[in-house]
Amino acid sequence: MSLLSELFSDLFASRDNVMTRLDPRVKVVAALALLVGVVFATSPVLPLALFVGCAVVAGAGGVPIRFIGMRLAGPLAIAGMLLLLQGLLTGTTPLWSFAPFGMRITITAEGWRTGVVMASRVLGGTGVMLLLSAVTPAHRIFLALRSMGVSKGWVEIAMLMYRYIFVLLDLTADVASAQRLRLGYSSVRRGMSSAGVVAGVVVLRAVDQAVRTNEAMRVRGYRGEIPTGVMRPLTLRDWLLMTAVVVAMGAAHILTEWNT
Amino acid sequence: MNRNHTQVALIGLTLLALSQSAGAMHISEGILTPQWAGLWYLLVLPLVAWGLRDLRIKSAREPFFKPMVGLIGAAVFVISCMPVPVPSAGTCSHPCGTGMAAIFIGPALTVLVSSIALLLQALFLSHGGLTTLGANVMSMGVVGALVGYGTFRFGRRLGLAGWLAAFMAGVLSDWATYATTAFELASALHGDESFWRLFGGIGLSFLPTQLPLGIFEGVMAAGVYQFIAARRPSLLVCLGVERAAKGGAE
Amino acid sequence: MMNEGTMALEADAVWFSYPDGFVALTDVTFRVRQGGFVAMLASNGSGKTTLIKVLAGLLKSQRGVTRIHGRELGAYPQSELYQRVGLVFQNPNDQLFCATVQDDVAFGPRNLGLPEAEVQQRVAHALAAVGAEHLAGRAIHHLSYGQQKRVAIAGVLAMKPPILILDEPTAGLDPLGEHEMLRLLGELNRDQGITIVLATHSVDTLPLFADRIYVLNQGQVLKEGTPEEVFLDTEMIQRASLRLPYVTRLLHELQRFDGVPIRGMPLTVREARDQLLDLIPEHLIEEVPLP
Amino acid sequence: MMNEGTMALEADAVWFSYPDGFVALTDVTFRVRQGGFVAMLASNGSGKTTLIKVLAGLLKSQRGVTRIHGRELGAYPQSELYQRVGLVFQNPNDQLFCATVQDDVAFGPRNLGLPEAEVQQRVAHALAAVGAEHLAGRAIHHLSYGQQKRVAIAGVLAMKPPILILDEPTAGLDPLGEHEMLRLLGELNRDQGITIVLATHSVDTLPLFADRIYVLNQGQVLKEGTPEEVFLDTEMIQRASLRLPYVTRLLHELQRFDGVPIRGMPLTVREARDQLLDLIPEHLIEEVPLP
Ligand SMILES: Nc1ncnc2c1ncn2[C@@H]1O[C@H](COP(=O)(O)OP(=O)(O)OP(=O)(O)O)[C@@H](O)[C@H]1O
Ligand SMILES: Nc1ncnc2c1ncn2[C@@H]1O[C@H](COP(=O)(O)OP(=O)(O)OP(=O)(O)O)[C@@H](O)[C@H]1O
Ligand SMILES: [Mg+2]
Ligand SMILES: [Mg+2]
Repeated sequence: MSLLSELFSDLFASRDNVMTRLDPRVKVVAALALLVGVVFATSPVLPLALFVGCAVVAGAGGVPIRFIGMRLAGPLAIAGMLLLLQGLLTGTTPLWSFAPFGMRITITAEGWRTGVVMASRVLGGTGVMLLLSAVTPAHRIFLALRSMGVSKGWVEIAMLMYRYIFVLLDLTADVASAQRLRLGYSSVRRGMSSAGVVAGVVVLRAVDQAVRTNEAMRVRGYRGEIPTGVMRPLTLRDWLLMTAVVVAMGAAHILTEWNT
Repeated sequence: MNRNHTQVALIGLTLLALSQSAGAMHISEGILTPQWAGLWYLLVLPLVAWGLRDLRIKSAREPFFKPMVGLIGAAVFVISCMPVPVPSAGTCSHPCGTGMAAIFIGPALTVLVSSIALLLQALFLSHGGLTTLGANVMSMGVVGALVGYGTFRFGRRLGLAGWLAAFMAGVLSDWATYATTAFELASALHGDESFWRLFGGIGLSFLPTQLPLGIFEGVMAAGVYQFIAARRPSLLVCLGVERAAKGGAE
Repeated sequence: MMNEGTMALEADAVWFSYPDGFVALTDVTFRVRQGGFVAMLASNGSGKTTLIKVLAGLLKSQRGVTRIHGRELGAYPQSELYQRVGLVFQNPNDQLFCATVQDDVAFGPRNLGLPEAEVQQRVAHALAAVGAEHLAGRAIHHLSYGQQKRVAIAGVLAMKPPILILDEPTAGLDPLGEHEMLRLLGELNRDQGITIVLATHSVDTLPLFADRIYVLNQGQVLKEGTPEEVFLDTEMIQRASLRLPYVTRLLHELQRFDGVPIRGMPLTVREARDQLLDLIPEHLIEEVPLP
Repeated sequence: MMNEGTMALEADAVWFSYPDGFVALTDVTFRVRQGGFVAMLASNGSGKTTLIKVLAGLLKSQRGVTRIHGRELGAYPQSELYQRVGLVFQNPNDQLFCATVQDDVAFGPRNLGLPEAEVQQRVAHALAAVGAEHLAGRAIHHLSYGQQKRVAIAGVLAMKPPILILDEPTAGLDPLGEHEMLRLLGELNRDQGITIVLATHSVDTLPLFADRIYVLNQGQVLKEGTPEEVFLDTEMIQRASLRLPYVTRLLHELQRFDGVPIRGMPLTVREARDQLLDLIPEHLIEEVPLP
């Protein structure tokens, strides 16, 4: 559990460096531009370049390699399997054919190609999201989304959820540990019922917390609207940066997709 | 091209591996083509707006509503992060929690809350993604919530005990979520293969984990329901889960 | 007995019972003079939190009246009420519901509809008052417990309330943190003239700071007075499941059981030291090397 | 230095860092003799909870070994480990998860697969040990905070662990509750021979009960010894952001600043009273009316 709250807590995003100092709107727009570039790619070059680039920038920004690895393990596995799946599923031209243990397996050229593109898109897209979250605290992302027109109610709930996830994660860890110490997970059946109890405790506590939070909000003037904070106006530099990223992305797209 | 049995078996194995790997319960970033990604977004947006409308109306009437939704959202999110040992797969997976959430706060708000939860998972855990958010909200938020809510209400109408209705809601919402995910994956991945064959393949490969996981999800929902019915029956009434007269009817 | 005109906070013969029928406050009269530093001292479950919520208007008493600055609580519009009384809860998690320190402290002023410049200024002031300027940009979940407590107070101070009510502000803090918290409250009281009301069951540090103490027990006021008056009534202290401060107990036992002549009730180490020095003969005292 | 054979609990040069890289324990060596009553004394955030979790096997140290009854912690199967070490968390709310007191205390024994008769017997014993027999049938959420703490301990005692570790068992309790809790632990230690380890930052009550104290600061052991040894090192106490017990401080100041000859470090009211009486001349002492 503590690993989870580690992953969530924007520990690295709260450090001070070039990337974290950027306005979150710039970063969100840039990330969107990169993601558009990734999903529209039909060649693996751009997504893979973005993947490598994002991972390197995140690493340079002080995010430990172990952490990046942890975040990328799932997507990497998925990418590998997509590759295999497409190679087996699609196309007719055999690319490789081999027969371990006397069973013939054929990977097709077309399938391999689509597989590579798809895998690269998974990696590229994940890399972009990894970098965005590694240099931007969650609440800044929400604020940026708000200023880009996402509904206020959505942002209010998002902020509340994010804040209290940590409190409830701690609670979950403590309750589960207390159960484990009294052998609550010593068999599958016990584990199931113990887990059900944890879930019950978490929901009930959440409700109690909501009652107390509501009281605390009321004494500070809350009447149904949670102020979500304001952002300073974008500077010329911010605009230039955003434009630059979008234009660069467009150019890169044209460049890499030229011959396809 | 004719595929031999080995090939088919290998495809099956790959699918199986895909369905087990971390994050496979959500469609990973970049898998969907722009067309599919856009389509799911279009389908899901009005439903999120529906949730927002619900939130606005109810919180104007009762300011307590916003912290309540936020906290229950956080709780469901945390529950959905609880690792569950799935013996048949030898790995850990986790429940969705949306069926359970829908019982307590209704399907509209569950869609809203799950859109937030999925964005957070995409950002911080690399589970799911931003471009696939629409598809994931559709399977987990929309389908999971509607099936869960519908099952629970229907079960209660049939006179099932609360915990049993909650159990059914958990099970069916989980399975419905995975069926939808399989549909979304198959439609995006099938290539030259027939959509139905791949859909079947993905569906089958989800089975060994999802059958027990769905049941686990049901146990969880029933557990939460029971727990609250035993400790705080008034809460079920207050949330509109049960009617006052039979408040806490077990 | 006190001049009515200067009362900041006043509960008059208040009764409160919870929906389940439990009577948590029985005929409680509680008065705080403007600029006062008043403590409610009571053991667990005596009704401190309940009384605090009644005073802040979160719970409505069934009988009796509560007045703020001489005017009945119900007569205030909500927004004005919460600019007069600031309430700090025991658990900072209840109270810090925004993502960052800055946003959280700004929550109140923004709800007041103040222009953003004024909001920022109030945030800065409030954070400075609790000595937490350096935390402004931090996420709440990265703060330590003591820091969270401070920020929670800043969030309330940003509403500029002339009255501050705190529920167990020192609970869970280590000795140093406890001392610093009480010093902070003392400063707010002295330098900014804020009326302070706090609930606590820690007897040792209180006498240094509070000018009046109300002892509650099972929903009733057992005694009210200056720290000396309160702790002189040792029998009452026992009835309230409390104890004397350790230093006081030492001197009290010396007097009561050993016949050592002690004047009054020395409550602090300082006072106790002075009294003991008077009793110990010169010839026993050694030369102290100057520090 | 101590006889290895009789060690109940032993952490040897243990290092622990959290996933974010924060090093919470640096080369900590912590030893508890069988039948001992040992306290970890430290200010907030010094690593008490972390060390406790390492000792109970909930966290795995990166370096160093932890032994229970001389055998490495990792060598125990889960169920045996948790029958050897019982851990009581700070917040009783986190560890009482069944509907009634009886069910909750029975949770552990049932998980051991004991026959129901034996389970009931253990429940009865455990509840009797903490003086909570009368609560058996009550619903958990109707208990007061102090009662919850007791029941939480009973739940762990029902596993019959020879070692009991408690994280801030007195936090949040009023003075009477605090005293009773420590007396209860003292009884368990004395009468049932249970080895007790507790974490706390309350300095005043500790010396009455603990036979050894480990002072931690920022993940390191600053000092280890009997209460007298520990509190004699006033400079170290300050470095650990702690303070002397009030009574001790009074006598320490009398000695240090006023030159009054005080022997050693009187830690309790009793000792302080005896020493002071020796210093105050007979003629000043009045006749005490027999009670
Ligand atoms: N919501 C409630 N419903 C019924 N009884 C309640 C409720 N809240 C508190 N009580 C009871 O009212 C009494 C006073 O509780 P209160 O919380 O005011 O005490 P307290 O002095 O603040 O105690 P503590 O030091 O433990 O915080 C207690 O006996 C408690 O059990
Ligand atoms: N999950 C975690 N991840 C990172 N750092 C942590 C984590 N838990 C605790 N810490 C840090 O480790 C240090 C020791 O924490 P610990 O909880 O052990 O202290 P403690 O002595 O129990 O304090 P307290 O008296 O407040 O309970 C603290 O500085 C804390 O910030
Ligand atoms: Mg209270
Ligand atoms: Mg701790």
